[in-house]
Amino acid sequence: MTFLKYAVYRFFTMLLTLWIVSILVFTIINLPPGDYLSNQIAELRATGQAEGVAKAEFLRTEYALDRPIWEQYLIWVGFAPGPNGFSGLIQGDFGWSFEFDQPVGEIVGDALWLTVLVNLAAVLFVYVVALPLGVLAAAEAETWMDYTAGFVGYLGLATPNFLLALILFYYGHKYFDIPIGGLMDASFEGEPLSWAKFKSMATHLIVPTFVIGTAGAAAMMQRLRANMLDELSKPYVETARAKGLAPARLLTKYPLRMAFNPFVADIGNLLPAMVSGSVLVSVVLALPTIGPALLAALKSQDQFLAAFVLMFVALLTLVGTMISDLLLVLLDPRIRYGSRDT
Amino acid sequence: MSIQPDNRYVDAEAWSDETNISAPERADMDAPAWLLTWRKFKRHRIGLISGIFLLLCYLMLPIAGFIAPYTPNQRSADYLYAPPQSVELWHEGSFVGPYVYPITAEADLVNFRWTYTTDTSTPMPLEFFCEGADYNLFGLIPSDTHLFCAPPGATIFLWGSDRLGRDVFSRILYGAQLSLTVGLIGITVSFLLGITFGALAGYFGGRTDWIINRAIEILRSLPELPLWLALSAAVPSNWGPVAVFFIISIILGILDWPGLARAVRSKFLSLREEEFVKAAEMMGARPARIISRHLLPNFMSHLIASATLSIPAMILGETALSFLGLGLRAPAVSWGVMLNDAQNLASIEIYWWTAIPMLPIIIVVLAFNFLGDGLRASLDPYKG
Amino acid sequence: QQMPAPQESSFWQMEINQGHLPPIAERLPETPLIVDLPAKGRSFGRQGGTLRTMVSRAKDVRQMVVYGYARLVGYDTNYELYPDILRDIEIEEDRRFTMHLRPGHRWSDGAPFTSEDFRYWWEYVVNNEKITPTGPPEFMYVDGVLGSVTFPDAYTVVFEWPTANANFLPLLAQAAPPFIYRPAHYLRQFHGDLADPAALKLETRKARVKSWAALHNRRDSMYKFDNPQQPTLQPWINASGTTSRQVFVRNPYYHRIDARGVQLPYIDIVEMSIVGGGLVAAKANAGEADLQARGLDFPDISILKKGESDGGNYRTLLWGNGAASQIAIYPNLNFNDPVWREVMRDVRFRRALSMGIDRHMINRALYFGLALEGGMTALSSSPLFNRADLSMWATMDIDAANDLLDEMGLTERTPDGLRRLPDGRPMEFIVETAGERQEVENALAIVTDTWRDLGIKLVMRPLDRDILRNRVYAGVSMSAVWFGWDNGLPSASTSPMYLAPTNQEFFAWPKWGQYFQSGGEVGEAPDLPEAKRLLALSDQWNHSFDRDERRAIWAEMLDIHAEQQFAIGILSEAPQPVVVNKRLRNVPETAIWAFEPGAHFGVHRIDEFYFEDALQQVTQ
Amino acid sequence: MTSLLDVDALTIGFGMAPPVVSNVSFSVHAGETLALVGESGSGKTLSCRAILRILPETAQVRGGGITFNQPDGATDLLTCSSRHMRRIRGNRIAMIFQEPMRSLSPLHRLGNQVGEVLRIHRNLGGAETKRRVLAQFEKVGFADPERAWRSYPFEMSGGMRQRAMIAMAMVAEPELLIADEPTTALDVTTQAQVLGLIRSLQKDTGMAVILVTHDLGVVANMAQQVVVMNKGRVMESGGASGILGAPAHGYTKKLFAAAPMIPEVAQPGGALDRKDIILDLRNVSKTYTMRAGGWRKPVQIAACRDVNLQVVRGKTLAVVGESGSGKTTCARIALGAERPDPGGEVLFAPDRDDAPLPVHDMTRTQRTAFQRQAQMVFQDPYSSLSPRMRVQSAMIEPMQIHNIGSRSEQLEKAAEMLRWVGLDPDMLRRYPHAFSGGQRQRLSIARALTLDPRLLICDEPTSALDVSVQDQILTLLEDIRDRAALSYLFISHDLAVVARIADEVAVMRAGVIVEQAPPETLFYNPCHPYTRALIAAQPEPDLSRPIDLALVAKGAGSPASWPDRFRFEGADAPILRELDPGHLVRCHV
Ligand SMILES: Nc1ncnc2c1ncn2[C@@H]1O[C@H](COP(=O)(O)OP(=O)(O)OP(=O)(O)O)[C@@H](O)[C@H]1O
Ligand SMILES: Nc1ncnc2c1ncn2[C@@H]1O[C@H](COP(=O)(O)OP(=O)(O)OP(=O)(O)O)[C@@H](O)[C@H]1O
Ligand SMILES: [Mg+2]
Ligand SMILES: [Mg+2]
Repeated sequence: MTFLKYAVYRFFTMLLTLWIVSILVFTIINLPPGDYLSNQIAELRATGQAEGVAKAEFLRTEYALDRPIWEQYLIWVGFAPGPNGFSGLIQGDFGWSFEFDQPVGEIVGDALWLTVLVNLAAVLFVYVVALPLGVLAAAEAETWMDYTAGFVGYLGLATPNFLLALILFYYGHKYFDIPIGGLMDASFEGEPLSWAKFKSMATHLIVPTFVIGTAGAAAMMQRLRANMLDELSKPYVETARAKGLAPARLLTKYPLRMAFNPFVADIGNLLPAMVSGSVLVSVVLALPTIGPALLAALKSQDQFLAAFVLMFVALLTLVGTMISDLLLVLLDPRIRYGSRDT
Repeated sequence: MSIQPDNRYVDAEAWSDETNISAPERADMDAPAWLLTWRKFKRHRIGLISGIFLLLCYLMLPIAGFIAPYTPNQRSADYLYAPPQSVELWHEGSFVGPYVYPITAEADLVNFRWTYTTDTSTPMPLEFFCEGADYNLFGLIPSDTHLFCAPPGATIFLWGSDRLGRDVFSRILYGAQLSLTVGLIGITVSFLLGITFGALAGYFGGRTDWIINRAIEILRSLPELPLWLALSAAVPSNWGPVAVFFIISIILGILDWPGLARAVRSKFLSLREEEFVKAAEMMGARPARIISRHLLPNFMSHLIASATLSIPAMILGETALSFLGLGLRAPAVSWGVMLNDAQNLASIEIYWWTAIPMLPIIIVVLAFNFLGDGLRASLDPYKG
Repeated sequence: QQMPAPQESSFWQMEINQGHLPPIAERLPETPLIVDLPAKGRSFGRQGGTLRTMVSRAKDVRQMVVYGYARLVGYDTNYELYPDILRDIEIEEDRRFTMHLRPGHRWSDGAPFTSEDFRYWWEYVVNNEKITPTGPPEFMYVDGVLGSVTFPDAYTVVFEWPTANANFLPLLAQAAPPFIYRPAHYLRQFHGDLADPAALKLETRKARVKSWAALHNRRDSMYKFDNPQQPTLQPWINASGTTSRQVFVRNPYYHRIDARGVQLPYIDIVEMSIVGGGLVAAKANAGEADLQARGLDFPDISILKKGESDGGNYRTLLWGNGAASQIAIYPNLNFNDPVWREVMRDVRFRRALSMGIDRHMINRALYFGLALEGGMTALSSSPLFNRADLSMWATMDIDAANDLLDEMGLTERTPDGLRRLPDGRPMEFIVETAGERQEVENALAIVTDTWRDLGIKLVMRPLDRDILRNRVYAGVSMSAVWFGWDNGLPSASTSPMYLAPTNQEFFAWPKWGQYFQSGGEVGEAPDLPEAKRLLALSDQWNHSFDRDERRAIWAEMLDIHAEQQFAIGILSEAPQPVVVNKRLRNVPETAIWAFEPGAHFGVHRIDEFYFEDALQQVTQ
Repeated sequence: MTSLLDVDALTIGFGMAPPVVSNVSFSVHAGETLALVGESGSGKTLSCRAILRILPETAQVRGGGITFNQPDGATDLLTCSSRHMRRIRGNRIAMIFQEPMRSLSPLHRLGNQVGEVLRIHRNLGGAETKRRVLAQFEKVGFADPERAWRSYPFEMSGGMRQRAMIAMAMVAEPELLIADEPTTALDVTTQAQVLGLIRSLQKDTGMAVILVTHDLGVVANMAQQVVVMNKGRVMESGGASGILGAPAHGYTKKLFAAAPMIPEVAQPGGALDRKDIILDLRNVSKTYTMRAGGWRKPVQIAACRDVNLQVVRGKTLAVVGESGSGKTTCARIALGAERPDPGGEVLFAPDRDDAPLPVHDMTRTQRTAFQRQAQMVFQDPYSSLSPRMRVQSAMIEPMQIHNIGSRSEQLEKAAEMLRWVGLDPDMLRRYPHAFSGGQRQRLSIARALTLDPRLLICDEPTSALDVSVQDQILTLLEDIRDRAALSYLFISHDLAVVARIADEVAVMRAGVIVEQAPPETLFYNPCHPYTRALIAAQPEPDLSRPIDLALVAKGAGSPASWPDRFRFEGADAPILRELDPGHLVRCHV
């Protein structure tokens, strides 16, 4: 099968999976007893806010929550018309967030790029730190450098994220004047990007990046090191050495590419991790990202928001796996997706 | 040696045509592969030390109650947030044996903390093999003998006490019982599943691969958070905390395998094209054998590294889960539970000793890592 | 009181100069509310400054409506009602309420605030079935009869019922009140019956909602406070625009001034930042809050004090918590398991549990002994406080408790000493918590030990808040831990509804509450005589106007609660840390921190707080 | 004249063991070829690697020195800085490694890997690099250099990889070329071409060559200096003429005596009795799709076309032919490792009277039995051993798979097998990488023999063996054949070996069999121009009979240049015709 054919085939498989996932997501979200509006009404009643109750009742009919669940699914995806005609995911209408009282698209839109920013920073951190360190640790295996890098990595790994964040925030603020929490100075919010804003964001990103990144970096570093050590003594590395390649290039071109195979397999996880990877961290660090919104939505059963975020993450997962499958074929030409069961 | 006129050199030593193929030493030849590996491992100093350390840790688990001076939930109402006490030997120049000074607490209502004064005039020698609170040796045999305890009127908080006056040191010992065992179950489950499915997909390819891959994709794109939330509501209330956590870690393992499976799969997709795999196949080796004898060993380093990396994740997994109300909880003690209690500024800045559980975690994690590295090195054919 | 000469605010100076805003004299109502600061022991302040505070969720911007606390009628610091936005209110037999607005009072956009705004609410919101499919709100019904609303003139509104509606005014003074008036001039552009259909359609599409009613609902967020366009009467108006930055600036048309003619609020800008719950203490410690109590808990005091002594720019005040109980255990009398339910319904069991708690130890371990030990009842600063209720069945006595349990016939024991239920199961008493407060866990750890001596094993189960609620409401959870009644400071004129089984929110009787709330559709009718008595008393209170009679009703209801231990309170009035900038003035040294009544800082009138040397700022 | 490279008393050892290279000294002059010959496992490769300082991690240089003399001064290669070393490697001293498959990165295209040398040391741009590499590919005998540039190593035949390796070493025109058995996987015509190339480069640039080889014919054709090694020591060294003409040392004499030669045949042999056929390839073709990757149109490679071969029970069918002509492919198909294109079929008859079974459509039990009865010795023994399996496990694995014997019996058998092929059972504990090339090849043979198979397919089983060990192994194979009626499909490039062991020979070229006959017939009367070229290109250990390059070129050139009778173009080759009984030639009438 040529690469192109394979890519097309893989794409259609992805659509199929996505459809199955959408059913599952919808089911899971509707699994727990109760729903947002009922909870909401209960709470509003408890606190005597008659007004909210009316609004909640209004939303219930507006969003067809009084219909059977399968019908709700069809309406949500956009296969069937709702009270106000067809408007579902495939029509580009993601629904309404009851918690935020805004269209899902708007909430997500805001949070999404910040999420991607934070996690991109973390992912970059992981790669920028872990790649060279992992390669170095392998090249210099069992020296003090290897051990120190390992130790620092494990230190980050073995400290609960929140505690680590607190420690970093507290002492960072005390001694280096690093801001606590948030993604930028409040005064820059909503401002156009400027150098000052960028600087503010950069300083705010230090701790989150570090907290989210350490675990990943340590993990990647150690695994890379192990894989590299496997490759380093293979004859083809000797050939490369006999060519007179400089160490850096030698390591990165040959064994690294080979050692990278398991990581490429994991790219499928990288994309969704950009969105959902740091949920708990974002929640505790109060980053205005999609993670806390998701958690809140799930807890309060804000179903359209939750469903959309989950579908989005699922889509990213699927796209990620697809990319990783395609990359794998490019990375290692020996891989053939033929079967072996004869 | 003789150099002949035309620059020719001929070795002068006696030469015999025989190829001396000596009889091999039986014992040596019969040594199974693991023994050879073990011999190699013994030479990896730091790995060996780590291994011994971990062995001791695990041996200590059943007798933690004996070593700990207190039981994990024993509260000393008069000693809240007591700082660590030191054990000393010499008092005013004379040898007393191991002793502690008695401490007394006072509430400081200006700063809202407990302040402690140490009475350095009366050394109180520790008691050994003394009676204390009840516990179960090996989880079965009731006993109340402790290796050491404080004499009446004094306390022995080696690593301080926490908010309710519980001994941090004892709690760490007890916490090890859970942290070092239950979490590992999750790893085992996830590794078993991950390797099995990854190997099947990677080795067989084709339809097997397709099915497993779709399963992986779906599992992965399935939201974990709502599952946890649903689970936290669904677990029967009267289950003990340990039972809940046990189930949770198994489920954690069950959900965790796809990552590993994909790594295994992709590596196997490439490894299965290697000539030695073809050779084994042509000899009639069954897939199980090829996977376990040919493919897995070539991915061992990654697996070992992944396993050692999962350990901190599993030990700490509960802290994240506690956030969702699913973690371990009192009265169960684990390192994660203790750290969870320490997740506030006061524990960092004022009562720093409540964050001590970080230490054993780091040490154990490092030990596992070095052990893993030792293992990896001793399986590495290219190392002497 | 003499009307002082109003003083212009420098904050709006620029706008005024440019003619965007009229001068101060034209912005104030004819009769503004003149605050008597010296009478309250407060000092005169100057305008200016920015107050920084923190909340933990985006939707907490509504906290500004709570803190701002401009109500038609509001509580003063003695929890007495007085007209605030209203110039005056006449009450006849508690059934006819004539509200007099302040002529010249304006919405924050300068439009006059008149009875038209009430009419809009009544005719176009509440009685429009598109917007409010369920019809007028519950509080408009008394004994099933809908009240009437009339608008005699532009500055008068009359609410009237055939029978007394004692709850009406307290409702209006709530922290989260029903807004019975809406900015008609603003909202009408979104109303299907009033607006130009074409323009409305466009708006609807732009807002990405499905109908005009949805759009109206969205634009109308008096309490949510998240629509900066919507005019308000609160001291600060939302100036966050479409961004996520939460900034509130002074309302140029606010109706309160001090005796020197300075328009309140003193503080120009309130900046609210959204911070993770766990980081509030850290940020407060770093001096990033000027006024903060939300998100701070007792355990944070030590670190706050440390920050203070390390040269922080703040003071940490300790207020009392206004909940009736800091920690209370609610045995679920509607628990689905019949055996357990019967056991829990036996008052001896609940009393035994209560007596099995070492409150002193808990107080000492968790609150340095500063909280008030005892069962759940009105707080000591409430006029209804009765010390006997506080200590009733609430002093530790293990032997007496054991006797009670033995008396119940729960004498069978398991090998490890647990009592057995009548059907032979060991007594494992499961307490579910919201898992949010460490104190609860710690307190329960202490309770576990002493209950063990009663032969009862406490099993704690942390859950998520919403999940906990759902489980309790469904009768699946055996018992739950929560705060005591939100309102721990009732007076005789406070409705005692919440003491009676009228609400599922009281975790001891969720299903009775549902029964009442749904008018008998769901839930179960209360069947314990004491519960019925509570209902009867509550009803009696509703129909009585006599202060003493009401007092007596209150006393009896509180007694019943103390006797019955429906909820087992552990302690109350735990100190609530309040971080206050050292330069911030007029903040009370001691006070009660309560949502209801009091709206947190609301009753303490944040608009009177000021900065010692406030920075003068000007808008652009 | 000073020498270019001096190796002085070099001693190398592993662990505690006695050195495996001891006191080896030699020197090479510019423009000169030094041949390193000797026993398999005698330390030739290690000595060569020591020059470039790429010894296995566990190896210790226990003494001696290596000096590289250049106009700008002498460098001690054992001690100079690694930066300096890098400038020498690939640039001034290049090496052709013994095992081309393992020595090439499987993930990079050949063009990339070869071109890299130019990019590092010559600082050339992409286009120029490609031009030069393609030219070099052409010179080492790639029919389609463009294809080689794009191919991955695993898409190439053994000989093609070896040629890529050679191209990589020579493309930068180094001052010293270390060629560790560079032509083992090449058919003799290509070998002649490559050797010619080396010689011409030597002439043009004054390159010096250290040539490790077992083929005394090559030595005779190439070398000026000869070093003979045995058991890690230099037995004899000196001028080629002297040593070849009059070997002085006992080992040298023995070695030279063992050298096989194509016998002078007086008369053609008779046709083979084809009644009892154990393996029957019928109309086997195989087409590969190249992993051109990206968006390019996939390229199809016909590895072999319409091959018909029969192995008679107890006899040896030898296949010789051009490198890349599909020999290995046929072998793999014969053993079921790969499926032939539709239409082809392979039949296997386990016993004389059994009905033949189709190899690719067997039931499970039949397949298991077949896999026990038919074994293969792989062309690339290194790749066919799992790098993480000790040789001991690798050796007993076939027995474990088929459940033969107890563990101690298995171990006993493994040791026995090693002794058969002349290896020390002590080596069982080692991993595959700790062997010399020839030793690995023997391991491979030993492993294939453990199951006492009935059919053995040997893909160049002795190419890495010195002539005396090769002799030993061939004797062993013949022995077993005679004793146990073992049948062989024997792929080789060495016509002398083929002449010795084969009962029938098939000559392949460009995916088709061009001539087939018993060896006597073939050597007596080679009909096809390609067969003639092969025979002419076979080097002989006799300085007086150099290879006739002209004849070689004629036969090995493109089919279009052959005489009319044999000429064909593309896929439409003439059919095989039986000229004499048992003598098939592909020609027009
Ligand atoms: N996996 C593959 N993909 C694409 N082409 C292949 C593959 N394997 C072999 N070929 C091609 O098939 C042809 C025949 O290869 P084969 O290995 O059978 O040659 P050979 O006769 O054994 O040569 P040598 O003597 O050099 O080993 C070669 O052109 C080779 O490039
Ligand atoms: N890594 C190693 N560990 C231990 N012994 C080794 C190692 N590598 C090679 N040897 C041994 O060193 C000796 C010399 O090996 P070398 O590869 O130099 O042989 P060679 O002369 O090239 O043989 P061949 O002609 O078979 O390739 C052999 O006996 C081999 O077993
Ligand atoms: Mg060699
Ligand atoms: Mg071949």
